[in-house]
Amino acid sequence: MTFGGITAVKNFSFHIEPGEIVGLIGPNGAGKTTCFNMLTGFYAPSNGRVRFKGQDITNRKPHAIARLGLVRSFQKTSVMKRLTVFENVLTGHYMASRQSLLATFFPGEAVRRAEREARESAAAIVETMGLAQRMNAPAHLLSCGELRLLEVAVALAAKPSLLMLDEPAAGLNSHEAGTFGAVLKTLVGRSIDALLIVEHNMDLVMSVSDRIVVLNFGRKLVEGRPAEILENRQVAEAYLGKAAA
Amino acid sequence: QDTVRIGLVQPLTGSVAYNGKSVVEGARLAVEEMNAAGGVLGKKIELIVEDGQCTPANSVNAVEKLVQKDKVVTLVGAFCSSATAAIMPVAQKYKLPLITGVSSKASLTEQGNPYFFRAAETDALMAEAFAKILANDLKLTKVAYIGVNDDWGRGGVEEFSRDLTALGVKTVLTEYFDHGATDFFTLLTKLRAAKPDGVFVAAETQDGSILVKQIREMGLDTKVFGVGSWATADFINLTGEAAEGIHAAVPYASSMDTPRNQTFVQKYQAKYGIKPGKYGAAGYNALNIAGQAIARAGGTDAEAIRASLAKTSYEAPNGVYKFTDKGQAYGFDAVLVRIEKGEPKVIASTPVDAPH
Amino acid sequence: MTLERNILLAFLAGAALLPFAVSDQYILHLAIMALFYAVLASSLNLVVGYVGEFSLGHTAFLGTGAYTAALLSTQAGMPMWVTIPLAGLVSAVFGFAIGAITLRLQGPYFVIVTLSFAEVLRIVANNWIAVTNGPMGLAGVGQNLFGDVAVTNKAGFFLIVLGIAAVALYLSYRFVYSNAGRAAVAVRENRYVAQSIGVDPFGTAMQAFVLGAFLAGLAGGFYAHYISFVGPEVFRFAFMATMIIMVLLGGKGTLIGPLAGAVIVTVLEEYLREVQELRLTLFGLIVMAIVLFLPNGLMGFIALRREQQAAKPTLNAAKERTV
Amino acid sequence: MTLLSESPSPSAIAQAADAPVLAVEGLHVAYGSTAALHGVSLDVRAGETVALIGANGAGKSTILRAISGLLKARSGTIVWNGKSIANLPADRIVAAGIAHCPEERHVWPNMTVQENIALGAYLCRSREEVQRRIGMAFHRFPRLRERSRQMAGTLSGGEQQMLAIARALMSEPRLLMLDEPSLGLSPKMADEVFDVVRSVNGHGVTVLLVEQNIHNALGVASRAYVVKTGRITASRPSAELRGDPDLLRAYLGG
Amino acid sequence: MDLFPQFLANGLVMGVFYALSALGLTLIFGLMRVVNFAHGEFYMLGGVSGWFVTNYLGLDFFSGLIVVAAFMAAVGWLVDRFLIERVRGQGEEPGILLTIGLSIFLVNGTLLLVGPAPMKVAGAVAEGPLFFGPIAVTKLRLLAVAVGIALIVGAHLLIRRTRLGAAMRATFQDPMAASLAGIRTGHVYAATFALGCTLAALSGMLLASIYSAQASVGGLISLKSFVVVILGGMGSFAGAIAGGLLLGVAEAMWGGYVSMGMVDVIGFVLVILILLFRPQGLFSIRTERA
Ligand SMILES: Nc1ncnc2c1ncn2[C@@H]1O[C@H](COP(=O)(O)OP(=O)(O)OP(=O)(O)O)[C@@H](O)[C@H]1O
Ligand SMILES: Nc1ncnc2c1ncn2[C@@H]1O[C@H](COP(=O)(O)OP(=O)(O)OP(=O)(O)O)[C@@H](O)[C@H]1O
Ligand SMILES: [Mg+2]
Ligand SMILES: [Mg+2]
Repeated sequence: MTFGGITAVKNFSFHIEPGEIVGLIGPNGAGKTTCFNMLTGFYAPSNGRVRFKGQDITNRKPHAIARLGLVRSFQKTSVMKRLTVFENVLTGHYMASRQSLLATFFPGEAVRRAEREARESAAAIVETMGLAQRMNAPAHLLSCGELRLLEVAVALAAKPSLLMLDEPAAGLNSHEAGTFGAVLKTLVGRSIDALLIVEHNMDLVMSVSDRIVVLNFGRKLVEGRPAEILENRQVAEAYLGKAAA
Repeated sequence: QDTVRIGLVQPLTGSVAYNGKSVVEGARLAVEEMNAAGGVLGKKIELIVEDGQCTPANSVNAVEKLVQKDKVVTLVGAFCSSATAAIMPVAQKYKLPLITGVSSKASLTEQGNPYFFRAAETDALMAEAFAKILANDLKLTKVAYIGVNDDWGRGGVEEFSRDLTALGVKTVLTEYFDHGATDFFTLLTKLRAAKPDGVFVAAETQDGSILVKQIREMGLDTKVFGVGSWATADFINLTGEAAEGIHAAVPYASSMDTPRNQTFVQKYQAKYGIKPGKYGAAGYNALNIAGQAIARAGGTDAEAIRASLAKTSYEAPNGVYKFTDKGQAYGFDAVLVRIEKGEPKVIASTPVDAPH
Repeated sequence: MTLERNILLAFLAGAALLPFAVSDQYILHLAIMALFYAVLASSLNLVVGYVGEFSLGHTAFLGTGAYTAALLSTQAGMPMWVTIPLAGLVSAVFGFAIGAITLRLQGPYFVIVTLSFAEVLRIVANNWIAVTNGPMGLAGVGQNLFGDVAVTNKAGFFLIVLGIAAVALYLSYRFVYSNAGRAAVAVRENRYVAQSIGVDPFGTAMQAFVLGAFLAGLAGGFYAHYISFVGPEVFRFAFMATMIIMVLLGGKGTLIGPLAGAVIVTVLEEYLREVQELRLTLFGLIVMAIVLFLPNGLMGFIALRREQQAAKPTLNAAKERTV
Repeated sequence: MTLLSESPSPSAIAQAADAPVLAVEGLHVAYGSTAALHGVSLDVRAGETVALIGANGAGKSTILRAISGLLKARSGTIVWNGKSIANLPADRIVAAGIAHCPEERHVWPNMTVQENIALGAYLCRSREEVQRRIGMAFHRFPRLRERSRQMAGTLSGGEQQMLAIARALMSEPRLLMLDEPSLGLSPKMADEVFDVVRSVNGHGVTVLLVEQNIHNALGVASRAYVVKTGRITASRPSAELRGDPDLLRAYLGG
Repeated sequence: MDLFPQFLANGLVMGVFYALSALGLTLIFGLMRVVNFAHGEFYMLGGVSGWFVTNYLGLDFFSGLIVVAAFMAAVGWLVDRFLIERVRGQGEEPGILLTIGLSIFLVNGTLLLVGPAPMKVAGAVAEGPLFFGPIAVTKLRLLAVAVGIALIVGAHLLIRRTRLGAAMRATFQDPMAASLAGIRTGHVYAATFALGCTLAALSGMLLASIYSAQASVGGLISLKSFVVVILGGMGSFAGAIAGGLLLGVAEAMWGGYVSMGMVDVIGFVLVILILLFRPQGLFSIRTERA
């Protein structure tokens, strides 16, 4: 992937197994978000292929990829600001209750049942993410941190099999990040099959990830278990700085 | 009701408002005169003016309001033929006489609507009246036709080109432009290449003045003649020098040399500060025709008014108006004018015959 | 949601009684025009309120519907029950074709390209004399409903337009409160999020756009028969401006808003005939005043009041700028 | 919790030391009809670095916005250098020497990195001086020099964050207010940013900081205010908080 | 073929006129993102007040131009402070409704005051034809082209090269960040609106001296100006020139070689075609990313 001469991601390969939480870290501008954008069809990679559940999804439209079960969040806070928290999450259930145009205009029992289920599920997800008190508050009234949680809730509502989160804990304080990490861990295996997380909060990444991939200047630097990464000299130099020292 | 109400639908806003206002001015003058002379049926005439914006929907709105709310006994309007076409069935449904002083689309009187009367020339009648004079006086052999792209402009071009062609005049160019266009250099470039010795123009004041001006700006000295309200002070002022020597065939010009017209011009000028043009006269005539018909009918019964309208013989500033069975006016004079030293000079005058 | 539904039902039921209660033809005429505009405004609202893109070319569908009905009636002598639905369908096809091009654009580009389509159609209607009769328009559109049964009075037309309005409101209601409607809102609010939860922004927008075109086409078909004359001015911006004022004044993104807007504007415009020459000047001033005092339209204002009374936190959502 | 009773009144602290450059008293702020701050008082002394910490949605950002004039105060006073600046428009407050680097970056997306930085010094009329400051910014953030002609909207999250900080420094303020400066920065980059904050502070610039990364925040600040649901509930020296994780948890837990 | 030079000349002259009359909109719509339906009415007011100052106050053309500029700047400033300001930041719809209301008010108010008749604005120079080989133009047209180009270049330099220009761009992209940089955003908005209004009025007066001024010209001008601004890509002055010239030349060629009747269709077809292949207009780049 290149932008007007700047190569953002080059020759990068990795894979995720079911049941796994993988952390993707790397210095600013290393290409993590770009990588997300390529995996989910927002950018078209100039080379290489993306395979998901055995299917080649390279160059597919973002919504088509989402429908296969690959759902992501965005680095820049992105929610539907004028809807309430509940409505945001309910909208997230779009895929589960898709229906034909005919059914839209002349709804039958099946449609009504799907609607009911979506509402119940939405309420449950809001609960899980700890936003129950804010259930009926319009999203624009939320503070930065709460918005991050809401984004994750919307993504979860889409019932992904692979969830990809881009800096979900940015804006949470150390304490809140800890709670959030615990929630994430319980999700894998229950609501979702696997999780790919980009995060600069080292405590969080190290505690939730089964495996960590480090990206630097658009290439893979190393890959390994959290403990191995922490010990890696290159990683310390490029990424961790004094924190490792 | 202690007045006799007549409803007038004209465009008072939008791009033809300019002409619509003139009709209203003429109409007001006519009503004033009639009321000064005692009104009709012993009551004053009340003129109720509504804006129809020259669109079918708005004109229908206006008519519904005039009929239902104001209970007018006769309708006058609308300006654009499309708006008139839309209000004709409404008038027919309510069985109210409808007089237009302007709309010139030939087919209007062919629809078999017994309540509709047109106190105006059609393009066909004008062409018939003047084609020969023009061809001879201007020594035309090759003519270009330019018209505004609406029913009136297209009608004018078609009728004049047919009659002139019949006289052996060749057509070298026919073009239409949209109302509101301001730049004609491209069109005139084609005109220059076609080398006509006369150019026929069907355009109203605004488009026409700019067009004629630009003909001269392009350095063309072709003879210009056409239809439209050109025999007016406004047109001549806007066009300036370029207006000199152009010819216009109009149903009315303030310089028409009859006593009736002189009093009309005088009164009009006293009231509005300018000389009347074709539309001012149209409004004046239409209202007088309506008023006289009501007076003759002896009551406000619509059928009676309709019947008496059919027997109209109205002495207008520009001759005598009568109606055919289909409601088309004839008998009045139309004139050919030439602009000389900023004044429209009548060079030919001929009564408009009934269509055959 | 149920509140909105009940208000709509009550409105339709009340309206159905009108021709029996009122004999003044002028008032009936106004009621017909108000309902005609209500259908138009609701159809525009589907695009503006639920695709979230501002279409200035909605007259394309009004005009297509009007010409379709007028042609079918004058050329083939078809009755209204055939021509009006066909007008809707032809407009829907046009909507699909135009949407395929325009819906790939956003913001100002969408605004202007839709306007361009309407203008192209207007110019074609004005010049394709063989079919549309050009600026002379199509006069004498028939008024028969079935076979030879003609609608002769205003009450009849009123019931027809009421039926069309009921269809329009029902379809809009179903769409808006469905999964598809939520998807459309998602696209409006945040395109990226919508895509990431599996919404096809193009497809969803297309649904709303085509539905809007269909309803506008129905309205156009009705217009042709009611006014009995169709000319190129049905494509003109004047209709568009009226529709916009109705939708925004009533409050976009709600079902009642455009309906209320249509009724208010129709009545206001007629009422202002009282002030003669000042009419449109005053109308312009009133429109401006309404924007200044009710920036989110009537429905926005009512919603705000309801929230305030419930002592809930309120804040102007739009103040929040997303950059 | 009874934190309120434990906390010494902020003004008591101020009296003990030299007079504060920034003094906020009884500040009430609301978004529309929703109150967000209920009488906040705090002081910052010249040359000090003070942190605001607290849970999500506590009102930290709101305090900064009120000081920089983005939000109007319902009531209360804000005194800067002895002059009241409450309810002055934001541009006047910048002119008075206060810079605010807002949450969520807010770079100008359709301007280049260079233009973004240069505009940070909008009030400085000398071309040479602006050039000098731009050089300085590029020196502090070499990554931005590499991208100087790229449109700011296409930068990565972290790059935008650097740009926002660099831009805030361009006005060479006397008081620098940073809202979550390390947000989206890699650990190494965050360290570098805090080094910059330290060095700026070393040149006598007063710093008011909102930061979620408590470790970093307490590393640079000498003192921290704890904000909770629109009120200040405590003011503690950093060292004390760092030494007492339990106390910290009590303050931060939502 | 010998018609070609004249067609081209006509097209280029018209192109500059189009660019000129769209200039105000480039600022207000292109940069400021207010979908300004009253643009044509500001243009119209320029023509009408030009007629007033030259006819009633007896000023010569250029002094008149200055008076009109000052007057319309004040109008623009007031409109922004008292109307646009109130709905700023609430999305584009209130602005659309507001400017539609304003345009209805201005047209009809003007109709009431001066009536619907076309008005003549005395030109700065004589109107007779001028020949360059086979090409006919008039002095007045050449003058208008020159003034038009000067205004466009001036506006371009203002936006790209001056402090005020930078402040404008910053304010429209992110007003909050702009005020935090010390920019008086309220003034920037008002100044931009006033400038856009003035430019519209200047072109209105200039072109009214060639054609004529009339209360109802606004609608057509707005339409063409939107086409030009979109063709060029929002807010780019080079784009406005290119868009204007493209439109002018295309119309001249179509009108010349095909038919005059459908000339107006060209602009819209161009818009559709160009946006089909370049969804951001000719001269604009996208900087949005997910
Ligand atoms: N549209 C674009 N045009 C030009 N450059 C781009 C574009 N998109 C991304 N880049 C560049 O590509 C590089 C990678 O960006 P990316 O957003 O993937 O980084 P990242 O790893 O997510 O960084 P961060 O941790 O700061 O979010 C950055 O240097 C960025 O400036
Ligand atoms: N634009 C806004 N409109 C309405 N309410 C808001 C707005 N911004 C913040 N709030 C509310 O004000 C309160 C304080 O918000 P603020 O952003 O100051 O919190 P914070 O301490 O900075 O939180 P965070 O750490 O999540 O950034 C919150 O309850 C929030 O819901
Ligand atoms: Mg990133
Ligand atoms: Mg905050």
